Amino acid sequence: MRRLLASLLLLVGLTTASTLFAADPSVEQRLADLEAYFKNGAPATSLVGSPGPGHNGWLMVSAGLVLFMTLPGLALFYGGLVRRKNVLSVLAQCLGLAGIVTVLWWLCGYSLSFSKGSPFFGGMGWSLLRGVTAAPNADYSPWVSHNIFAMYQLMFAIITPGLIVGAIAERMRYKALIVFCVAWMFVVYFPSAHMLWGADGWMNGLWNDSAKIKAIDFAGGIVVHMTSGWSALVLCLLLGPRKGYGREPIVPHSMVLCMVGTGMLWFGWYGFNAGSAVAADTVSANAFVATTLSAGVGLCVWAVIELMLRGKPSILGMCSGAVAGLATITPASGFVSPAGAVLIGLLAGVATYLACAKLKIAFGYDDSLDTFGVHAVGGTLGTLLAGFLATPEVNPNLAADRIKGLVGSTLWIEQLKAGGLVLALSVGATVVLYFIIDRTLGCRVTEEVEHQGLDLAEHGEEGYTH
Amino acid sequence: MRRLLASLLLLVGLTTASTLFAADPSVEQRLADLEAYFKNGAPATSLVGSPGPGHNGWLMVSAGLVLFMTLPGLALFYGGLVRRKNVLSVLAQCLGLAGIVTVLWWLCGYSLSFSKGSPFFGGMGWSLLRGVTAAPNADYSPWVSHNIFAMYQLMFAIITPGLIVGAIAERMRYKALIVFCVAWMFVVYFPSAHMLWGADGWMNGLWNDSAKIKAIDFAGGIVVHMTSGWSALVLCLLLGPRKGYGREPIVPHSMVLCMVGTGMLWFGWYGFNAGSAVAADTVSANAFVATTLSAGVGLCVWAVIELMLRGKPSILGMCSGAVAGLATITPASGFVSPAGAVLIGLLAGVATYLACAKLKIAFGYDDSLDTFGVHAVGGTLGTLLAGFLATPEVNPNLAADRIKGLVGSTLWIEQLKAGGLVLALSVGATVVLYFIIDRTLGCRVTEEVEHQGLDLAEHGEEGYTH
Amino acid sequence: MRRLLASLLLLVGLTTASTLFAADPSVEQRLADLEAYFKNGAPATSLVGSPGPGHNGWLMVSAGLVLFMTLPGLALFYGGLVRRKNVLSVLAQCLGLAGIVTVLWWLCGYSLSFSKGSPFFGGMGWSLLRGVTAAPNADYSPWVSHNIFAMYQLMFAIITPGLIVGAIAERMRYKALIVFCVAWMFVVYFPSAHMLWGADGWMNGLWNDSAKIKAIDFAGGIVVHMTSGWSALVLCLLLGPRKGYGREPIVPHSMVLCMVGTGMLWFGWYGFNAGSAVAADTVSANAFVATTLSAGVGLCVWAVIELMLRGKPSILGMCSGAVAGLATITPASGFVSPAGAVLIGLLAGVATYLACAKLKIAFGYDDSLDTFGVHAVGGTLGTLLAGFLATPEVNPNLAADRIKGLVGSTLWIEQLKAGGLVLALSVGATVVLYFIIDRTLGCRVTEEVEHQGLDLAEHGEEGYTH
Amino acid sequence: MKRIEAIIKPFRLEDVKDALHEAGVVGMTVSEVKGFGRQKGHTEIYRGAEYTVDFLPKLKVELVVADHQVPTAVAAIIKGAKTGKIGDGKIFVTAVEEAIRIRTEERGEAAV
Amino acid sequence: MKRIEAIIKPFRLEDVKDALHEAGVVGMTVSEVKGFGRQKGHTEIYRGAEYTVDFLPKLKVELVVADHQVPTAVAAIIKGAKTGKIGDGKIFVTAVEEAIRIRTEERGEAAV
Amino acid sequence: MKRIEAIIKPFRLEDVKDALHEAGVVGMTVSEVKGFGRQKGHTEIYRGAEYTVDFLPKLKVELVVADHQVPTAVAAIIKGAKTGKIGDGKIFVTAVEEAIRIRTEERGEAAV
Ligand SMILES: Nc1ncnc2c1ncn2[C@@H]1O[C@H](COP(=O)(O)OP(=O)(O)O)[C@@H](O)[C@H]1O
Ligand SMILES: Nc1ncnc2c1ncn2[C@@H]1O[C@H](COP(=O)(O)OP(=O)(O)O)[C@@H](O)[C@H]1O
Ligand SMILES: Nc1ncnc2c1ncn2[C@@H]1O[C@H](COP(=O)(O)OP(=O)(O)O)[C@@H](O)[C@H]1O
Repeated sequence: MRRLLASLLLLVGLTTASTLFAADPSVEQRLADLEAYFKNGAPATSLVGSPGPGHNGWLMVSAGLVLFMTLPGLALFYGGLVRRKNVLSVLAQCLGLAGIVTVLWWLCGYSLSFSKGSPFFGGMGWSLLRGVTAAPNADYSPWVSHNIFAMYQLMFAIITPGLIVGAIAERMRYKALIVFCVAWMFVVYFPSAHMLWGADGWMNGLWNDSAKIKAIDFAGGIVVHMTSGWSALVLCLLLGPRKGYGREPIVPHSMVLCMVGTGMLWFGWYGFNAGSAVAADTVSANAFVATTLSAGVGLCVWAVIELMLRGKPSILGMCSGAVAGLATITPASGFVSPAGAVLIGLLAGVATYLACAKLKIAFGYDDSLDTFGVHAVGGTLGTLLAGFLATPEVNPNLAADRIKGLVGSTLWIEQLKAGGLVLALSVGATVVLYFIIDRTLGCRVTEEVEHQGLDLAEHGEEGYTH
Repeated sequence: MRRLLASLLLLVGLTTASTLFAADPSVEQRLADLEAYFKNGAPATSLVGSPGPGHNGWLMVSAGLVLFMTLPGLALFYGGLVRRKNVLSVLAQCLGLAGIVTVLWWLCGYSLSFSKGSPFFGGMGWSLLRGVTAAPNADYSPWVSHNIFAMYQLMFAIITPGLIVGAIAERMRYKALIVFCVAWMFVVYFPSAHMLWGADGWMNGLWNDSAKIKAIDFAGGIVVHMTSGWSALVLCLLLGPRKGYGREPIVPHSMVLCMVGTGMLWFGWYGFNAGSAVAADTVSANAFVATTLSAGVGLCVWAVIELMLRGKPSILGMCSGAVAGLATITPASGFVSPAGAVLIGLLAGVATYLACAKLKIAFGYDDSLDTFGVHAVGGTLGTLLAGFLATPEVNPNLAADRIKGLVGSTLWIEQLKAGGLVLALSVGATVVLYFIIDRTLGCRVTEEVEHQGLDLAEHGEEGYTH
Repeated sequence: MRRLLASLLLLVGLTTASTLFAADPSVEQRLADLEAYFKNGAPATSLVGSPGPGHNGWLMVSAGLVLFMTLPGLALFYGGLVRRKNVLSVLAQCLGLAGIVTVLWWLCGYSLSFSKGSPFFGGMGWSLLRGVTAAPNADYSPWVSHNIFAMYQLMFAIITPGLIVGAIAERMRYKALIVFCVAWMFVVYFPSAHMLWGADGWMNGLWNDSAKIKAIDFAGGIVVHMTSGWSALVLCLLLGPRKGYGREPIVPHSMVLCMVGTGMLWFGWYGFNAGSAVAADTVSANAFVATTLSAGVGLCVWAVIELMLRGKPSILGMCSGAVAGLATITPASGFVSPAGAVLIGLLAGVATYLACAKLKIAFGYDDSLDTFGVHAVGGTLGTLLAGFLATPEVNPNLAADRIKGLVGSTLWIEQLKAGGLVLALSVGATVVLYFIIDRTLGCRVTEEVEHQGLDLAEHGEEGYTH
Repeated sequence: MKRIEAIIKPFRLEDVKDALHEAGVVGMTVSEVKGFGRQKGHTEIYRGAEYTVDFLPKLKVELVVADHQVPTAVAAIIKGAKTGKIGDGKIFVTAVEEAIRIRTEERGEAAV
Repeated sequence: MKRIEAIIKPFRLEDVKDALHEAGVVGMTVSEVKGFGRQKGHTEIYRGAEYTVDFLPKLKVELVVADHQVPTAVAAIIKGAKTGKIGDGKIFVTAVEEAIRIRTEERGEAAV
Repeated sequence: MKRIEAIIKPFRLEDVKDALHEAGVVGMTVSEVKGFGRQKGHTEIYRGAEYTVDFLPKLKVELVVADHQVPTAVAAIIKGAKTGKIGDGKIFVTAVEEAIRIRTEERGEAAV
């Protein structure tokens, strides 16, 4: 009797269990899904399609932070460095790019960058953000809403052309700049983003098994800093220097604004770098550490160099050093140890100092606010150093079959290849676009406008009244 | 023997299980609770009373962001637009409101707004934040600490009267403004918040089964923007224009500050809108997207209109467009698709442009910084559009029985009703309060103070020294 | 036959289960681990070593926020209060400290503060952040990456010497300040942090069973505000007043910057206080509430006092009140009820007003920007009040055996002891360091530099051009 | 030619400008100055520390006119600037020996 | 001694300074002013509200020189400041009765 | 009446004001100017680019006084402004033909 009862109970139990566990996921599977959340692994059953609150919240914050880097961070960092009469023109460029790139991204930019298509360019499947819902897309993140990933990436797409502003400040026509940037997004940014970060990207060594160039770019050394920095160099060479450059004093109208912008950039950069783990996981934590160390060390390096060479550290020097450290660690941030980050900060400080304070003077080009000197030099250096210093201890994804053979060996060659190709693309495209736009719209303001200031002439407003 | 053993084991197993599952929640229930965290569903057993870290963290961030919108965001946005001699008066208004509303909220404001009471007004049960603990209150969120929800809502209660500042800038007495706002909180804000958002609110169509008007207001189109915007219009009509208005140039003393404020507002608005899901879930993600798109599109619309009408886009125009897009999407942000958000941004840009640049000139009222033109117009438009564009695909809560019949059909009529009633309340209350305060304290500074500037006269300080 | 089958199935089931549950953690254990995440309890099995996304994300945000408090928050708050010619010197001090403390922290600062060593000083085990990985360290947090905790604490180590800047502004040599702060970190900050917060700290009443003084300091009333505030007093006494102090007007060059800094400080303080729970849990939520209330009340108290004494509330008064409320609640924030927080805000407002507006005038020392008046007075008061008002209802950790006997009884004596000892250490160390540095480097700029302004003389730059 | 220098209250600038316009004077140069006179300044208090600010913001309007225009110009300035309250400011007239228009190098009254 | 006051376009300052240097004039004092003259101002529009800004930013350069230096100094200013476009500015010359160098209390031409 | 114009170092303003007060002079007008003279400027370096800033911040103090007050006023200014170091500045005295107090329309010495 007892046995019967036992067996009966058992049967009932098992039946219940099997109905529960057959069609529906088992306890084991459900636990595995829940635990996957902690390891940033993909859920397989019950939690498929649900964003994970911790990761999702962090990515929303990160997206906000990266926007904050542009508005008002970069706008102030750059705006403080120009003359009073041109401050609004810088702000207008940052604002305008934020608006227009948002529209482009919705129209087709996100799709061209991140949807599957060719190795070089995405498809149009996600244009108008169709199908880009709040459920995670496992190609980019198991736990972050796909549409939040899209917004997060939008913020990168906004700041990248924004960086170019620094090289052409105080002399380029507003309309020409906007048109240039819109075209440049299609020719340079979307393809670069797709090649390096798209799930089927040609140079996406980290995630694409069939990538031809197995490069890694954690948060945009190539995609953000090299594209913008090298294009900026070309653009400022083609535009020519500002009137009076090298002859009359052209000094920052507000180092205070510049420093405020620097603080905002540093703060926002945590979203940029630690957010690029697309999770609040261990990789993100490591990226946070590397970012901090490189920024702090870069700042100190500039201060020390200036102390030695001119006897006093300057505010602009410290700001430049911090931003240089941040830009240079970007591609490496999620891949390198604290010691690696310190080394990168050190080299970043030295290299960007030389570029801004020596190279520019030697060659006489007018990279107004040192987009090339900081971002191209930093981004390029960081991309290369990531090749040498990346380690699977910091980022377990480097232990994947598709890439582990390269790590610690010839990864830097892949980095060089990818960097070189994107550099070539940026340079070439900028030359072509410049000439087209210069012939049609005219790239440069008139001499009189340059004297009067772009704010009044191009926007009908003044930065400050007395 | 083996069979015996098996049965024994089985029995032990089942017994263990039953002791575990009888008094304590079963594995199934515990898993369900854990999974509820991901779907932002209510936990039923083991996790009742625990905030969910991801949601809670996101709401703390969001509360911080909404505070940041006022201090220093709105203070700068508005402060930059007034004349140099009045900049501090704007800052003082924002600061003072932050302080006094915090105290009110603690005393009884939160209770009057969110505790259960009548359909029109909450009770006093939560005054002094009694009983408002760190455990979630399921009426407002299954996973966010109740007291964090209270703080989050406090930040809305701070910024709402802060918006009014824009209409009366440069001429209203400080004490009169503070007294007005304190009274206004009781007469307009607390009841509006309760009616639209209180669990038993009279117009809370989304959550209250017995709501008489089934309106929806995701993040405050009615409660924040309409109340403040319409009150602002009335107030500036009653106060009369600033001395010299329309005759001498009254131009922004620092477009730089205004732009900085705009960037901060945009950044903080993610807390405002995406935070209003009171979770880091799919609704939050959708709200984030809608917010971004509407801001970007609004910015572009103003720029394009200005480009067409005056040949150059202005910084103030782009800032206004972005803020207009943000204000207008607010009530709809957690309900509409990306396409809906783009449409809202478009209409927001056009409508607010017309209001600020044409309507105001035509009627000649002096809405100093366009609180009415941006917030009342945007908030009203967005409230109505939410009625047309809300969809359960974006927000599953719209599929609840209590409201699903209205969605996609006559919801806009509910929106009109709710908006109209709150508009009437705001207008009526403002008229009455104005006259009481004007008779007793006097609302307007003397002509001499207006010439000298409010900063010196009312606060004994100057914004800047040379 | 059926019975056989049943038994067979049972066996299979049990076997599977046992293989699963024997070596590996059981379902129960796994569930317990998952649930521990919600209660911020330590995981025991499957999730050991994994950071919890929600907590980790919140701490990354908090770390960013605390950095933001210094750069640019504090820099602006202080920078706005000095004269135009010295604004950059303040910015340079904040920037330089951010850089150098980051390097120190990596080298050995974190290790000396938080690794186990003696009760007074940590060991060198974590120097160069060796072994400080992304896995949580249970001594400090079950769910936050150890290296994120280290970065979070770095931000405190940056802002603390930054606070001192306020007392010596406009007259101390840059190099002397930096050297002073570096030495001060070793002599005052690292030991104080270790004693109060280190797992084996001598005065860590909250976590260390064998603490000799059982003090509590939630977010740095002693470690941050008392150390910096009392050192600041000594330093400004030794340095002497600024030229012209008390004779010619030395007025803030930009109350606007000061107010912007205040807003940023308030915003960032949520990371400082609510982040100090090292989790996004109930303690964090309670700290968030206390922080808000104290800030708001402190603001109102200053405004009311000024209204009574001089007829008009000033912007600087409201800013000071808010910051005073924030500084004073800091040590108590995670321990006190809303009513406690309101009381603390009230007393904070009164005490700091008296200190800044009466005490300083009476004694005639030149605490330029009131580091002593706000931070030492606030921090000391808050430390004491935490002793009276802390309650386990707000923070269950106070119910632990090691401390529960003191709570609500003689805890305030422990607070006095700890505060007094750290005060003595700060004062003594500052005197010694001052004389060493003054004899070697010289602490004070020449009279001519003081007239000309430190910006030009010490950094070769100007804050603003016309 | 004479140089007329007027120290006025800032918010009277528009009126002074208009009055001068009506009087047929077109050229003028304005600068921001701080004035010290009988008009009392104000007190600023920062965290209890009191400062008396004696210097009040004023505008200085300078115009060079032909001798015969002086009375009209002075009258116009008074008309525009006078509020009757203390601190209205002063007008000073000095002799100018030569005036040159940089653009054309014209000299004398033709240049002003 | 004469006091030469020149109102010039801001971006010509470097040229004026250099030209004066060549002409042997070292001392001068410069201030920011707003000029009103024939040169047209501009229109600013803020959210549809239009403002005409008549006052244009100019620099005022003042120098006191010995009588015999006046022609050279004036010529130098013209050389540096002239663009030939409207708004180039004016030069006014007035007599100075006394000049004192504060540091040395030297007086007269030795002081300038 | 005479117009006394003094270019002084900014941080001497309080002393000059006090000295003038003692000397019985109440009215004055002050403006911020940039001075160029023998006192050397400084060099600013921004990311390696070096700029020499020749113009130093100075204050210009203007006062119109009755003829007999000139010596006292000049002495007071010297007393307040003199540091004995290069760059102390200059005092220039010119003749004023007329002074008018706008508020009362008083003229001449009564107006200053
Ligand atoms: N003797 C003077 N020399 C130069 N400027 C003067 C003189 N007296 C007054 N001023 C200027 O005129 C302004 C107004 O003078 P004040 O004595 O205050 O009032 P009022 O013009 O009504 O007599 C002062 O602020 C100052 O700028
Ligand atoms: N009569 C005048 N008195 C004082 N300043 C004058 C006078 N006329 C012109 N100015 C100054 O000279 C500047 C240039 O004059 P404007 O008439 O615009 O052009 P132009 O010098 O080419 O004739 C003006 O902006 C103003 O500052
Ligand atoms: N000839 C001059 N005309 C007008 N201002 C002058 C002249 N010479 C000097 N200044 C003013 O006087 C200031 C001090 O002159 P400087 O030659 O540097 O020193 P010092 O007064 O000791 O001789 C200069 O900065 C300038 O503003």
